[in-house]
Amino acid sequence: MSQQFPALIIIVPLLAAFFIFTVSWINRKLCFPIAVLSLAISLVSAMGLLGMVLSNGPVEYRMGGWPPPWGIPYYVDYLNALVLVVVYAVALINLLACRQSVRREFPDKIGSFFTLYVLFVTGLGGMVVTGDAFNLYVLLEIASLTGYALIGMGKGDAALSSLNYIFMGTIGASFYLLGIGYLYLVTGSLNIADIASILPGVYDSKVVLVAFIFCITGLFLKMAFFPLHGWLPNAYTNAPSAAISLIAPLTTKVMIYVMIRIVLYLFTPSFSFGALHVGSVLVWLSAGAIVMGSLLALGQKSLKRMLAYIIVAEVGYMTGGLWLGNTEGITGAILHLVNDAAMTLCVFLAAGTLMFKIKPSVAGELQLDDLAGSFTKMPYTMAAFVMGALSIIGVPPFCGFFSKWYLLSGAVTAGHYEFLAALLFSSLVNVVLFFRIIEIGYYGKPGHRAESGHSIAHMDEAPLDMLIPLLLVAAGLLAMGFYTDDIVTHVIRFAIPAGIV
Amino acid sequence: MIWYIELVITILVIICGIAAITVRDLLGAAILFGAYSFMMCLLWAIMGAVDVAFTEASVGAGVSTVLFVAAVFRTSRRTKD
Amino acid sequence: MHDLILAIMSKYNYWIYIVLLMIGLYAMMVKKNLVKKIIGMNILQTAIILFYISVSAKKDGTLPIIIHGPHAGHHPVRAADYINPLPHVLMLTAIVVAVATLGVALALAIKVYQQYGTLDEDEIHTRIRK
Amino acid sequence: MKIIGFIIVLLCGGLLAYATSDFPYWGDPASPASMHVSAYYIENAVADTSVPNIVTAVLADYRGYDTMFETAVIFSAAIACFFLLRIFTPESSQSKLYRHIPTGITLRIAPGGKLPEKSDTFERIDSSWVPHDLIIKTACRLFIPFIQIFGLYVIAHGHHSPGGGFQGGVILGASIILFAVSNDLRSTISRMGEKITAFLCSAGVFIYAGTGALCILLGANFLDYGALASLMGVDPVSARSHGILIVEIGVGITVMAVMVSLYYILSSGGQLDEGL
Repeated sequence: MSQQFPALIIIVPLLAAFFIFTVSWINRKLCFPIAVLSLAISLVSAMGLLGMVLSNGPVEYRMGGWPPPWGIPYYVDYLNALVLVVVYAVALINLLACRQSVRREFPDKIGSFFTLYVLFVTGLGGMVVTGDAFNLYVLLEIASLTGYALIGMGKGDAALSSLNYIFMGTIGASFYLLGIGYLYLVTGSLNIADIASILPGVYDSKVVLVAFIFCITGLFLKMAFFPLHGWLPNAYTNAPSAAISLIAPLTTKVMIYVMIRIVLYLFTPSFSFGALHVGSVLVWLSAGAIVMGSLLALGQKSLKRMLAYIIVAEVGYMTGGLWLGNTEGITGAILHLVNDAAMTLCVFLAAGTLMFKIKPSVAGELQLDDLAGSFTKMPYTMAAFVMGALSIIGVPPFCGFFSKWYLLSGAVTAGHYEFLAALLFSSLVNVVLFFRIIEIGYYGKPGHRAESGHSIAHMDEAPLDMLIPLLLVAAGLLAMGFYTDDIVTHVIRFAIPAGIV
Repeated sequence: MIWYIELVITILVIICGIAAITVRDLLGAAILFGAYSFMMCLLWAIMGAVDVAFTEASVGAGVSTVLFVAAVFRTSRRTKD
Repeated sequence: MHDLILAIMSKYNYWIYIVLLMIGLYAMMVKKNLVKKIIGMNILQTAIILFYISVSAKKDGTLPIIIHGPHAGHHPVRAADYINPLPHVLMLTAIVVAVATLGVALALAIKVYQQYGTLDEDEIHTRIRK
Repeated sequence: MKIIGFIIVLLCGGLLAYATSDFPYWGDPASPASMHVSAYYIENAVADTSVPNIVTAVLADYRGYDTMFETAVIFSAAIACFFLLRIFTPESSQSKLYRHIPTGITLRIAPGGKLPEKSDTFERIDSSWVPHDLIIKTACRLFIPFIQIFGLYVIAHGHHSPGGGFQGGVILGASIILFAVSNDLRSTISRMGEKITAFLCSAGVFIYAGTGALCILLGANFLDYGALASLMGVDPVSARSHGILIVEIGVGITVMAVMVSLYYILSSGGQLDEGL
């Protein structure tokens, strides 16, 4: 049974998605339990897979029984086993937390929402484990298509921002497909490990250089790297809160994982960092992304738009960490990928819970000063929000600090002091951003704005089934902080290939 | 491969592509896009990709054009650029 | 000069795909009407499909279908005289993905029209700000 | 904005043209693209799967996992359109048009008012109706059965001639769309309802993924049709060929249902009342 784990991870949610859509026409109550069951089974098999990888090395699963260059293999090593567990854990926790807000926002389309939800997670899970470059494109399309639909159903101009997301996302996916086509032209194979073995013979050809440029530009577009981030703020602000607390923590992180996989395992480090001299330029760009993301977040009035710009800055952390090219930088990038998924989930879940309870003054977007007096009204939600905020700022007991520490030490050893300065600057700006909210929430009088009409502040907390997952994630941030050393020594150290200095 | 037929179809593909973008009336653009897909299908059939040509003819020229016309019918034909 | 023409003529199919890709990209960036952008997106995707198909072409290779049955002699199959079938398989996927993206994009365009009454991006932005 | 767009496009085109200089000559058999993996497919496709059409063999067997997710892509497109546009509460803002059959007079009923749906003297017509055209309706009724037979032929004959699940499914879907365009949407929905389309959507992909899961239960890896040999009582090679046929039928059903549901939702703007 355990030998079939890699297949179970994708097949159980896929079959469940089709089953949910059929059942939604018969009895709408069954959709949620099936979705939870399918994601729970795949989370358990993902953890079992991580255990198998830790005990006896990378696992290879051949689809259809054909050997790799001819068939499509799954290649699960230390890097993607870890990311796989994070993807399914975030998806399951968010699914448990979003039941009430889904019933309130889409009363008659619950079945199709959960089908899109499970298909989105299947697309991401498949993208993380596949060992074939073209199969990665197909799974990328499933994840983005369901993401466009989930974002398109929000309030206000969600449809227009989702349409812009479609245009930018399709250009990104087509550039990635073009890059794979150019690689196929010179190597004749589509399997990542196979291409990596054939490529050293043709490193000097211009086709490989252009393939590299197009693959990376396509992925930059999909992960909203700073100059190409135009679609992210609008899309993430207007999306329904149940959908955005799934999409925000996962899409950009899995795209960064795909970039790490391609840079380190397809174009081997000797080509990416040695032959090309693009590494230092990209670190400068990442520093710019961090600074601009933080500054733009500073000037926002709406809570979700501010969090969206913080995500743009976090993308700069991870790309900068990867392109530093040394072991600390890449360890920091992988660790930050895992930590940031948890932090973003915690902060977006808290924002979703706040929007669930508080009626926003400006239609649709929860303004910062709507949070006045929210510490007294919703203490547990705000407590979880504060823990998420401290982790994003990088306060020691939380996991955000350790990944930032690796990034800082990587920047020092690589001699990129502008990246170091950008990291510190962004931490300071985060302090300003979050303490402004805490100050409004703690000291602001709920009644101090006459038209909001809140009486004396009494505690009306969010429903329990939204609170427990939120507090679970907040506790998870602390736990990941304590177990950072185990994660790094047992998992991430083996995830970095030999070529890194 | 009769190269002059291929040359004619290539020029037609590019003309249909540019026309589909520049023509002002959206229904005309949808029909021109159908013609563009059909010319593309011919180009692939000449190059020997028969399965892809069959799919492009039925999916690209057929259903995409119907979906475009349905969408233009549901929205508006007028456009400024 | 002669070898320049030879070089261009020997790879002339790749220039077509580059021209179409530029047309599609230009339309997506510059056109204001949403349906025009969707047409540009589709042209971009068909251009990349054209690139894959021109990779698979082989001089004097026949269709990738092996003649079988009683009358076909049992000579071993040589790879050189059949066209490369792998890009065809990949492009079947890409065409279906293009139609799926087209369906979702048109659904969103109709939803935008139902909300704002226009498909022109500038008019929509003025109505959002109002 | 026009100039910036133009510059970016020229930059992109220049980069691509710069790379073309290193391309292998167009169509030479020794180019790396046609040596490594595709040479194996050409030489071994008939021996492994006894399917003469190499493209169908590679599509459904060697890279069958790709095609399963491709069917999932088209399935998620149908769900996405349903999720985005479908409106269940009847929006009675427009006025409805009825035609009195004996006399041919058309009546415009103000919003809210409603004539008995099943009465035989009045029939509901679209607000943008075209004059009663007998030729198109009867011509289409004649065509549709033959189109559907051709669609089934294309699905079934995907092994030997170009064709297969996608093309056949689209042709079947197009025959139903032809009926919807020639008559009106309501009569099509009365013949092939929204529930049936939704069920067929997920049934087709369920067949595909279910066949793969069946191979796991029989001990082989996912989508390894050779394991079906014990079930079908034939040798593994022709079991693969039958496996490919089952999978193509699943794909055909899904693609047909998806094309029909996409047309239903897009042409009626989500209300499934008045279509093209």
